[in-house]
Amino acid sequence: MTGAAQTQRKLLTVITEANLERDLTRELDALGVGGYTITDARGRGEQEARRSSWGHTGNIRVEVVCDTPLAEHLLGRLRDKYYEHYSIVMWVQDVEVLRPGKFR
Amino acid sequence: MTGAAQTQRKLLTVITEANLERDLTRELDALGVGGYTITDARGRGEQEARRSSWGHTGNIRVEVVCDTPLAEHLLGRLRDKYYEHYSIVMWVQDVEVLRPGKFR
Amino acid sequence: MTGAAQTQRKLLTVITEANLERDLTRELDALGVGGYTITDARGRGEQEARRSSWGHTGNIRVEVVCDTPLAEHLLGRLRDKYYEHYSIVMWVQDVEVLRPGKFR
Amino acid sequence: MLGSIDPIVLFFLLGLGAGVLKADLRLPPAIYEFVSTLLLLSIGMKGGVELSRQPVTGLAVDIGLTLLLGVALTLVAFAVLRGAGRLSRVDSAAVAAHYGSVSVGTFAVGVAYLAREGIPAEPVMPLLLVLLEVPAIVLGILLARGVSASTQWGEVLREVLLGRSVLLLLGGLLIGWLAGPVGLEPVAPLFFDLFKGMLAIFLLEMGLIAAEHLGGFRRHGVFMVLFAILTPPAFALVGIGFAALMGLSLGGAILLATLAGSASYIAAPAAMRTAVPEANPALSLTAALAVTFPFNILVGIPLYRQAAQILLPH
Amino acid sequence: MLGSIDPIVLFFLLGLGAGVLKADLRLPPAIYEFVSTLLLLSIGMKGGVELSRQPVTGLAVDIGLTLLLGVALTLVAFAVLRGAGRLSRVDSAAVAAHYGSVSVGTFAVGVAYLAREGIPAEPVMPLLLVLLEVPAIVLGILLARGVSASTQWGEVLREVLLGRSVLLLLGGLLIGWLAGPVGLEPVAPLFFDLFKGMLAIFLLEMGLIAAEHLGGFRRHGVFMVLFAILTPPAFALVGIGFAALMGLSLGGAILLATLAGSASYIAAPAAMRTAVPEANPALSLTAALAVTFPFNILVGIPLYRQAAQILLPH
Amino acid sequence: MLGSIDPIVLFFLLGLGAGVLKADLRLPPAIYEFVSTLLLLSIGMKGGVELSRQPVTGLAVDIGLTLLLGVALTLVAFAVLRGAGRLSRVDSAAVAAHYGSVSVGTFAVGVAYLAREGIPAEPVMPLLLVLLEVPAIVLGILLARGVSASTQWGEVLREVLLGRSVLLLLGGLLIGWLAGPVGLEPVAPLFFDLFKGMLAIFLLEMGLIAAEHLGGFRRHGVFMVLFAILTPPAFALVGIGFAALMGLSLGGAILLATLAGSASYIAAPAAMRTAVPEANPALSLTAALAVTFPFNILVGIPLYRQAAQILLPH
Ligand SMILES: Nc1ncnc2c1ncn2[C@@H]1O[C@H](COP(=O)(O)O)[C@@H](O)[C@H]1O
Ligand SMILES: Nc1ncnc2c1ncn2[C@@H]1O[C@H](COP(=O)(O)O)[C@@H](O)[C@H]1O
Ligand SMILES: Nc1ncnc2c1ncn2[C@@H]1O[C@H](COP(=O)(O)O)[C@@H](O)[C@H]1O
Ligand code: NA
Ligand code: NA
Ligand code: NA
Repeated sequence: MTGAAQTQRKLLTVITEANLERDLTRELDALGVGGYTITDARGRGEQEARRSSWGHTGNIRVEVVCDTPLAEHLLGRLRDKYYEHYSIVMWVQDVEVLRPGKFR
Repeated sequence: MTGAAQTQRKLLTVITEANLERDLTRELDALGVGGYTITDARGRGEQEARRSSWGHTGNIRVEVVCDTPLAEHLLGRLRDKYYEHYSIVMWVQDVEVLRPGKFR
Repeated sequence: MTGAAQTQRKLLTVITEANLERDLTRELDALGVGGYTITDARGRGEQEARRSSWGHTGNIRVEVVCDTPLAEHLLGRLRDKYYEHYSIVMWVQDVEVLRPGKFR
Repeated sequence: MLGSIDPIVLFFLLGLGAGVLKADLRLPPAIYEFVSTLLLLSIGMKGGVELSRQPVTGLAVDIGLTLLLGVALTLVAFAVLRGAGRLSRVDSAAVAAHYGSVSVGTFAVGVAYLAREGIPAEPVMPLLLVLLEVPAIVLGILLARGVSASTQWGEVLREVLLGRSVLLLLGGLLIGWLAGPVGLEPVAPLFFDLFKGMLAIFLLEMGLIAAEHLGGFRRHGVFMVLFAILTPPAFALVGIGFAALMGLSLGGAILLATLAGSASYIAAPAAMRTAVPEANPALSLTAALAVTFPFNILVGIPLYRQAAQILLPH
Repeated sequence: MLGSIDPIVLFFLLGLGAGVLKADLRLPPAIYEFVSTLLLLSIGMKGGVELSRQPVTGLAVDIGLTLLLGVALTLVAFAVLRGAGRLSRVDSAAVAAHYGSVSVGTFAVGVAYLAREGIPAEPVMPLLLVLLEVPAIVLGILLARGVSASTQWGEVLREVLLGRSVLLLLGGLLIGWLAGPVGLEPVAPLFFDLFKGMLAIFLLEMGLIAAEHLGGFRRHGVFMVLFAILTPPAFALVGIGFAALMGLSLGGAILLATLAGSASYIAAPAAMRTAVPEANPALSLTAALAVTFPFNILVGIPLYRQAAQILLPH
Repeated sequence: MLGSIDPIVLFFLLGLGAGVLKADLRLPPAIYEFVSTLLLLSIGMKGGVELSRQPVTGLAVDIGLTLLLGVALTLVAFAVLRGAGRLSRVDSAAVAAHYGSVSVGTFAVGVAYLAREGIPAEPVMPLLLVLLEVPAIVLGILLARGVSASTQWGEVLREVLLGRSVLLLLGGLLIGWLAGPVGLEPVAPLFFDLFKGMLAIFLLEMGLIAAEHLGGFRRHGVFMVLFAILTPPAFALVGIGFAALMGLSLGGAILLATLAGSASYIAAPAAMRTAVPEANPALSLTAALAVTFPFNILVGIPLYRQAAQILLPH
């Protein structure tokens, strides 16, 4: 797209256990992201047997738009902190945004 | 992807205040989009202090798949209409769709 | 992004009638996907008049991250099975993932 | 006129009015499920408690006749829709499944009506309600697809027999029967005292839903409206006939007429959407929700009472 | 002191305390909507039942004076905010709209207070409540934008008049009036017996919400706190004056004072956000939720009773 | 046998049966939260009202013994799991935390059982329930991690002490105590009259949840099943011993035995997941939900009553 004020950013999507929400958002705040969006989700993965699937607590789906270095940093940080013991899945995409200043 | 009938389109994602839903969907209808998908969301951004955060009304996350010119047009229209006074964040991505006819 | 262990995968997003959830997830399981994430959604498309829109059953939004051949296969299978009689919209995007092994 | 209307029906009218004005009074889905769960359990438990008081006789005959009633109504509806209405085979079959089956919400209003008029009914009625849900749906699928190998009958039957309404009604019946009137006393404030209030909330919501579907008629035309208005009283008469065969009391006959005249808007739509996806789901839903349901609760039930009083052998 | 507090207010304090400790007691939005729906219908129905018992006289005068009261309060609030508070024109207008309008939750606590004290009130009060919601919002928009062509008045009026609270209150009034006391008996366990319990749950939630907004004051300063505390008793006095003009009983005067002293936190914020987006929504909400609401239910209502007893002509 | 079962337990069996048949009766999460909020407040308020009637003596001793009981049960469970069960240290610690802590749902069934049997209990029991929730969780984390600097104790304690159940129980206690029996009369219809009905709904849901976890046992083997069945009666005996030390009445002893024999499935899982993520959460949950909870409400509570009658000094 060629709209004047648009710039490339990264969109990091994280799917993880709902009970991590508080911890994860604190982590994101600490890492200096400009914002994030959370939706409730459910799903299936490979670790169902290990899940603390006490029925009512499903997954959350967290989206962060930020610049590439921060995205790299987040990815590494979240991997180190959560991969071993928690259900977590992450992916990264390119996005174009209007006000790049908003997304660090 | 090289599947026969696939074509490039744009995916516009909009995060905004839930109380804008009615107004925003009307706007989208008026601008002639073929469809949209809405999920309830919550999040943090930069304008929390200004938000009418009366607890129960969070954010909505609106997705529109359409062709590039319409995406450009939407982006401009929504920016002009909502950026100044409302909490709104938008980003655009490339997507491939099967039935391009459906997505104008 | 140049992070060491990242690899390209496809993200398939499917929007369809909520009452298809059971059937669709079984189909996905049968087709061998490694996982999927579902959120509740609502929306407008072109077939509203035909919808069994008994108020409370809206849409679901299903995301699957997988490799390109499986994505192609899914796309074809879901199209053949659901396009004719159900409300269904699909799109595909590129994503980068950390642990490619997880996503077939 | 208004004086004879049950006040709970006023809630339906409030919902309908608000819906027509496009006001946003819809309750969250979670509340709708809560309210309907309470209603289903209550209806079942009331029946169960009565069953525990007075043993039922001739149950086998009643069950057989009820299943037959479901089959008969579905076939008649199919013939009318295909013949007079010139609907496609699949659409005729799908609509017939809705009208051969039953609406629990309508039944609940019938139960409230009898309570208000002080007319007793057989405790077995909730069981007949459950029985009437099933044959129409199975037959509807058969009429649409023939004895096709591709129909996943196991899945279809599972969905119908293990659906919310069947299980909650049967579960309630069983609990009421096992616990008896004394055993249920501690839960009576929730399940019995609040019954009519919860039904009022339910009807408010149904009014809003009905209003959403009113628009559907521009598309489906005058035949469907006529069908949706004329079928209830016609089928109610058949129901009274079957009630006479079963030797039901006046109350039982009114409820069976109400069931026969009602159209499913929960179980049948879900089953048809899965098993007969070619059928237009809006057609049946508009008829059942926007015409037949309001007709039955506003006009039908008192009418069926009159008819039952006249027609039943004394 | 505590002995004189209505126990339901303890639920508000529990919520407030839990909220201050950042404990997560918030109820799901669906439950909040269910509870508030029940409260609105109950309030309306109670009024309606009373209306059906004793015909109202002088309704036209009462209506006119109530609308005038709404206009007067909004103008005074605007003048104070703009003059003493030096708020911008749009912010003054938006806050004035909140304080000229009313809070149903506060009214419900007032109703519970009267029931506890055994003080009767005019059945027409829920109608006045509805009437008071509207003029302040319309006037607030006018004050912010002038008679601007760009304001979609149709849309604004639609939103206010067909909002949940107005429709549920009016619908309840109508149902209560049509059904009368006997007609409503079957739904009384849900709508009347549970009223105070549901109000307790509602207040628990309001306490949690109020706590979330407490922080807002660091930003909005001492003037807004003073405004949010002093306006309620001042406006309540005006309410008592109007009650005297209307010839209301002690109970009616207390309720009108409560309404005048209360600030809207549902209808007004929604309308202002749409029609006057330049206004800072947090300003009004913090004042209405974190100060005025607690003030009214903890201190205000008993105070207004004292005032009404002294000031009303005997 | 069935005659002796409390009818509300039938709702649990209905849920369990429906769950085993994979029928979709699950209530929306919002309703589950509403129902459990009401139950927690009710339990607290009942205790509080009693406290306001008769001043409690020897509270300090009771509190000390209760905390000791929590510690003792956790240590024993840990030793058994690590020794006989050969579970890893973290898994042993996590499961021990669940079994040293308590289940409010089980307690509610115990309360309903006593009401049905007409056995009074000390009003202080809800307070002991709250006290028993805490030490096991703290100790479980200590056993898993040692006195590790990395444990965020502040955060852990915050989560436990300001969790929903603790706050609602304590809040209810406080409100009941401040308002007294007369003050609570207006909210009694919601909080007291509906208690057993709401408990029935809760148990229906618990049955569905338990059924979902039944499958877990194929993975966790015979030792865990045995542990989950044998621990409740063993711990209940310890509970009766402590009840004797405290000089509790028969009713108090039954409730303390029920608490000791119950296993947490809300507070403990959440805390362990955060503080001891290496532990397998499914292990504890399957045991607590699919075995121990059903065992206690179906068999355990009447058993503990027998035991208490025999063992308590007269
Ligand atoms: N291939 C996938 N595509 C989309 N979502 C996935 C995928 N794999 C896992 N997930 C999501 O991540 C959650 C945790 O996955 P897991 O840790 O593998 O159990 C699942 O419940 C899904 O919501
Ligand atoms: N960097 C971001 N990434 C993802 N979502 C964001 C981001 N910034 C803001 N948002 C979302 O947009 C909403 C409004 O943001 P704001 O207007 O900055 O307060 C927030 O509540 C978030 O849901
Ligand atoms: N252009 C679009 N962009 C995003 N979502 C769409 C679009 N078109 C349709 N949808 C979603 O797909 C659902 C079904 O669309 P349809 O089959 O066209 O009625 C709608 O309810 C929307 O949620
Ligand atoms: Na029928
Ligand atoms: Na006011
Ligand atoms: Na225990």
